[in-house]
Amino acid sequence: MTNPADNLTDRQAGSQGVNLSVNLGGLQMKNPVTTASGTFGFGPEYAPYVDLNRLGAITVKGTTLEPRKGNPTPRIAETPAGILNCIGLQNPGVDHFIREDLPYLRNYDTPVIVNIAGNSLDDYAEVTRRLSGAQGVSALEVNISCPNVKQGGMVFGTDCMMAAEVIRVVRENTTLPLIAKLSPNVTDIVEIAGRVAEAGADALALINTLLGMKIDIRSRKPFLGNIMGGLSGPAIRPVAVRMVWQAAQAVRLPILGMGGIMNAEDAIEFILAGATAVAVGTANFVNPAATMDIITGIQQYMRDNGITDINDLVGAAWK
Amino acid sequence: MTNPADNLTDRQAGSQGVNLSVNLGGLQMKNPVTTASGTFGFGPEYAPYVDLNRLGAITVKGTTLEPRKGNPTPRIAETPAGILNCIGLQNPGVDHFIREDLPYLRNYDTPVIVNIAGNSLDDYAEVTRRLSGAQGVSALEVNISCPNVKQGGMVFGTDCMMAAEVIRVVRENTTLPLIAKLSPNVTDIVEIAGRVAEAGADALALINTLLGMKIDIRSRKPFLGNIMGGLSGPAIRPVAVRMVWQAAQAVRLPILGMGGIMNAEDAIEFILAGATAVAVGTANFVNPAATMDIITGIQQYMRDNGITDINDLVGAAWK
Amino acid sequence: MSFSGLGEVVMNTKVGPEHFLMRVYVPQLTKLAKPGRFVHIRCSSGMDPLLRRPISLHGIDYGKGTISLLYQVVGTGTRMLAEMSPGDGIDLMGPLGNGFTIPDGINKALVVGGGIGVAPLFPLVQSLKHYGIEQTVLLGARSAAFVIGREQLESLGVKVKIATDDGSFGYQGFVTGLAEDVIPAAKPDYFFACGPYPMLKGLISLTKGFGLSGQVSLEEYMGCGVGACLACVCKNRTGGGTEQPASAGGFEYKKVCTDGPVFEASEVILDD
Amino acid sequence: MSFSGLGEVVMNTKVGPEHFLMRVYVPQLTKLAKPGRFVHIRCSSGMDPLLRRPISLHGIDYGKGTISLLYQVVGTGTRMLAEMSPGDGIDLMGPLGNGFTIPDGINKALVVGGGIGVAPLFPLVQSLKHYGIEQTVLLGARSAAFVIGREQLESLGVKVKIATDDGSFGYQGFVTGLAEDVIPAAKPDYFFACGPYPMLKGLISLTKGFGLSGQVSLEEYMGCGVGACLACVCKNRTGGGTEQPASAGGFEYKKVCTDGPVFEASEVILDD
Ligand SMILES: Cc1cc2nc3c(=O)[nH]c(=O)nc-3n(C[C@H](O)[C@H](O)[C@H](O)COP(=O)(O)OP(=O)(O)OC[C@H]3O[C@@H](n4cnc5c(N)ncnc54)[C@H](O)[C@@H]3O)c2cc1C
Ligand SMILES: Cc1cc2nc3c(=O)[nH]c(=O)nc-3n(C[C@H](O)[C@H](O)[C@H](O)COP(=O)(O)OP(=O)(O)OC[C@H]3O[C@@H](n4cnc5c(N)ncnc54)[C@H](O)[C@@H]3O)c2cc1C
Ligand SMILES: Cc1cc2nc3c(=O)[nH]c(=O)nc-3n(C[C@H](O)[C@H](O)[C@H](O)COP(=O)(O)O)c2cc1C
Ligand SMILES: Cc1cc2nc3c(=O)[nH]c(=O)nc-3n(C[C@H](O)[C@H](O)[C@H](O)COP(=O)(O)O)c2cc1C
Ligand code: FES
Ligand code: FES
Repeated sequence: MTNPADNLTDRQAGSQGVNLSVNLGGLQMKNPVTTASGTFGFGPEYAPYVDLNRLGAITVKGTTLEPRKGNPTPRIAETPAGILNCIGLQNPGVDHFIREDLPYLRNYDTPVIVNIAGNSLDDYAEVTRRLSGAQGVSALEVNISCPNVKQGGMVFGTDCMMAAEVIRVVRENTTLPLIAKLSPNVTDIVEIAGRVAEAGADALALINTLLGMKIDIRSRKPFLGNIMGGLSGPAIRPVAVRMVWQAAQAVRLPILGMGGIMNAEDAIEFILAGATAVAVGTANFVNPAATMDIITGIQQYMRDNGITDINDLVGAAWK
Repeated sequence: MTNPADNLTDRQAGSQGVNLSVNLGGLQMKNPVTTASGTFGFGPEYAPYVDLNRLGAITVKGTTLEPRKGNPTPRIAETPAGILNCIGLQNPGVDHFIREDLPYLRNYDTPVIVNIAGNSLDDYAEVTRRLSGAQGVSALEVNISCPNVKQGGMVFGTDCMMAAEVIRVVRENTTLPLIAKLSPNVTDIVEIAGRVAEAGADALALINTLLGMKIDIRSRKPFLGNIMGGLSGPAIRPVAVRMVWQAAQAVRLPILGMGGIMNAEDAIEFILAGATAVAVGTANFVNPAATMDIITGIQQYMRDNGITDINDLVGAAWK
Repeated sequence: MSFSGLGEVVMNTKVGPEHFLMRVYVPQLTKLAKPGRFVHIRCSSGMDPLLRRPISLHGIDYGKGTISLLYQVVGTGTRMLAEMSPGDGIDLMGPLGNGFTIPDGINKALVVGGGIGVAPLFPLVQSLKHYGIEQTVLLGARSAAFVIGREQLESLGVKVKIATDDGSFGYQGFVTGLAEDVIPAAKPDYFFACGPYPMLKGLISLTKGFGLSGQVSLEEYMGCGVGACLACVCKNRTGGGTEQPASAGGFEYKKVCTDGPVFEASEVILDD
Repeated sequence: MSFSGLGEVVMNTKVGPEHFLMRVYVPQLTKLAKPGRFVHIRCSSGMDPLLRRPISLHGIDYGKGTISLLYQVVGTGTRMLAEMSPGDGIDLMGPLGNGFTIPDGINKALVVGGGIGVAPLFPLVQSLKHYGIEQTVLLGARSAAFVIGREQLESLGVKVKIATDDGSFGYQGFVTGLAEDVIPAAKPDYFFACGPYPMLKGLISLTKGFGLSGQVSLEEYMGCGVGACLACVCKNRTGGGTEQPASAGGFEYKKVCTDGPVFEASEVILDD
């Protein structure tokens, strides 16, 4: 059993025998790792560092009907083990995206998840229609949770009814897999998860950023251009894991887990909590090849632990 | 102006001329620094490291009507720049506290804030009555926000009506300064702050811990004995500062700010956000003299910036 | 009384596959030191790790004002300790906790250490020797390479027996098995032990069978180290804790950091 | 194209009150280097600081495969850089951004550096020299001690004039004041500048008065460094950015990391 040839065979069998592919509410992914919206641009930005073909999916920057300028600077601040951002959904608008950015992504054998946001239900509906008609869009991730934009008093992500309404409108306008991205800034993530599930979501993405802020004690003013920002990175991981754990047990939808995933261990923690797939955000800034390292690391963990199908790990901490 | 004698006088005038005393909803504190409940025991534990007479106030461990055993271990886990705890309000009960622990605290010239918790409104009422009759209790901090105990479905801290009800009951039973300690695990901190203000709170304490969890990828099980725990430490500071900022502007009550304060700079950030006083929690574990260093550091900052009254800094980032 | 502040690393050497021996000059702390007590060390000046790490006193030199620590590198904190050099300042609190107490009237002690649990037993062995108490020391380890401190113990003139899980040295099997063999012959009238919970569990039930009482040193994840946070508790049969009334369900939680880390073996309840 | 991985520190020396010069052997990156581009450095292997730090290319030695970095210690990240020693690995991405472009037909350049803004100007000065373009270099600093690199620039044979805020060396006052004195005599036909925003603001309005065009290198807090996160934007007058349509309010946000850090002076809008 310990002869070198056997070992070799073992190792090869391992690397081939391990199934990493998952199905996220109708979106087939060759492995469970995607990028977190807003941290990976539209793909080409990281192409020098990442083999885009190896990603389970590429999730692009939040897209809106009209172009958005975004917020004043500073737009980013460091906090202990985290960052605050207030980008404010700067993006060139959905038509520009379809015309200029999507064609590039079609060169890759990797599904594209388009993250969408809007100010009104009509916005969501229209963005959905335009993207559903575009070639190369594999799924929609509906951002009902961005803390960085003022929406005339309507806080979609934190109001259950409103969140469900957004999902219903998107659902009516697309047959693409529909991932509802939830805000963690809520009292009861399970309630809101349940509502968006009823409203027709195929999967849940959690979590978006926690609303936070930083004050510069020298100027005695808020540090960020937009005063408040969204907290991401390792600091928020315990909150994210908890929400995935709660939602996965309460709602029968696959979950795209995210929030502070820096390495394979962190990714596995989310999978054990109940995430079918994971998204890597802030980590890209620290290590541009983070997604690649995470895919390799998950594979290694499975081999080390004799797990042949990643799906067996999903929710294994409570199943 | 630059002769050494002048300098000396300046410095002395500074150290005497700086006013650090604040009034937290009727509780007079010689400086704005207290301890966060549950991180400082009942006082004597840190006496070898801290001059208890120098503290603005001592806030003791959460106290309940009956003794509580607390949760199984592990009760603490490290996370990036934070810790999760699930102590579960282990405490010897209010009578034991009054009989055995309070007398020690009367030796010091420092007000004592007693943190209270309960399973029912009657519990809160009774604990309040017993403490109000005890000599040496200067204020009550009402914990309507502990994420680590199951309360038969009632989640006081996250339900606005319930939170207000608790405060009303405590108010009816005491004339002591009443500090309502709020949960950050809510959609709208301002709403709940407003309700407890109406219900008779004299001050707000925010924030308690964020609900989080950690999964051990080796055992593939939750790490903590109680599965979930409360996240504290620097990781949560941006969320805490944001909530203080929001509540301070919306509600006319003084605020006891806390959440990740490690040093004087952090404390000043909370004060600028609108906190009248601050509590130091997790930092005590890292540096047992953290409270002393913070008091000294605040004084130094005031001198360096020509500020003679700490009250002028309260909310200075938005006032 | 307890010290908190900087000591100076005077030595930090690798003494085993994952083991280091550090000596720290910190006279204010040393003068309060006692076998079985521990220090709480801030391994990083930053936030990773955030919490301090408890490490037992392994050696106490009252004359020189130094303590020594024997530690195994298992994670971030201990790795940072291993990277320290003579001359570096080290931030520590202590000594903390209650150490071993040597009961009056004992003549023959059995001292059992499992893995890194051997660390706090050295000053105990010296104390026992000081009091002229005969002793047999049993050490359990994964394999021969992980047996730490045999020579030093023998040089003190005490009997040392070894058990290794893989049999690469001494008795093959757990140290509890070795203890079972040794007790009938050695006839100790008391025991002291430190090591992983399964070992302590086994030893407690074994010694109970022999009618032998003793003390065990426990470990738990710690926050404050001073009894303030209630993180480090263990189940205890007695109801007579200073701060806690007797409680209903057959046990109460006691604090490893201040009620322990050394407890009467008969009091502790070790879950699986 | 861009590299990401480890380089090797070959030198790291203090060259000013808070300034260090680091040379890194990293041939794969060096071969893509160009004046005005920068590297994005992971200063800590842990989480403090979490983000990388952008540092301009200060020297490029294509032959030796090394780049050099001139940096000022201002916080945690740069402090960690200062603690590195020859032989250490350093995690860097780059070269990133668009550097200076030397327009055809210019003959006399004014090069203005404020504070640490001098760092990226060195390879530019060398390029200008290479193309036989006459140049006057103005350096602004807090005080004499903070004037970095005068000798090196002079040894390249270029005219260097100094302004210090406190007058402890050269012109007393801001470097913009010095520029105002120098321009009429030196009659440059183009300028390049790097420094704090108030200096750049002043310089842009000054040069506009003289009808002088030029390029400025900007700084902003960065996340990714590769154009993905949109953290590092600055206001730009043009509407012709590659990814962004012309926008309404008189400006659009461009990315310092990939659209810059070097921009046409006439395009940028610097707020207070
Ligand atoms: C009173 C007391 C005395 C101790 N004395 C010594 C000693 O003399 N020498 C020595 O080497 N170690 C001793 N320990 C254990 C030591 O504190 C831990 O090994 C250390 O804290 C690990 O820190 P780390 O950052 O290196 O590892 P981490 O990264 O924190 O953990 C690495 C691994 O060790 C486990 N672990 C860490 N801390 C504990 C704990 N407190 N209880 C149980 N498992 C834990 C973790 O689960 C993990 O699997 C003692 C512990 C206590 C409570
Ligand atoms: C394209 C580019 C090129 C640069 N080239 C150099 C260089 O060659 N040499 C050099 O010394 N520095 C350079 N900088 C600045 C350098 O990146 C910062 O000084 C560094 O990131 C500070 O990191 P820190 O952790 O030491 O300080 P921090 O603790 O992060 O900050 C310390 C202080 O510096 C300020 N600061 C930090 N980063 C920035 C920023 N990006 N913009 C404005 N203010 C900031 C903070 O507000 C704070 O007051 C460059 C910046 C950019 C964007
Ligand atoms: C700079 C930045 C920009 C972001 N932009 C978006 C966005 O446009 N849409 C969205 O749904 N989430 C956005 N997010 C949130 C991330 O997709 C992700 O939910 C969050 O950062 C948590 O993951 P992380 O900790 O791995 O970064 C953004 C996050 C960052 C840091
Ligand atoms: C170990 C531990 C025990 C705590 N126990 C209590 C408690 O009994 N009552 C309470 O209101 N808050 C309790 N808290 C919350 C703290 O008082 C404080 O709100 C929180 O830790 C945030 O502050 P920090 O980040 O400075 O620790 C506890 C926190 C910790 C870490
Ligand atoms: S570690 Fe805090 S009570 Fe023991
Ligand atoms: S730093 Fe991310 S876009 Fe420039």
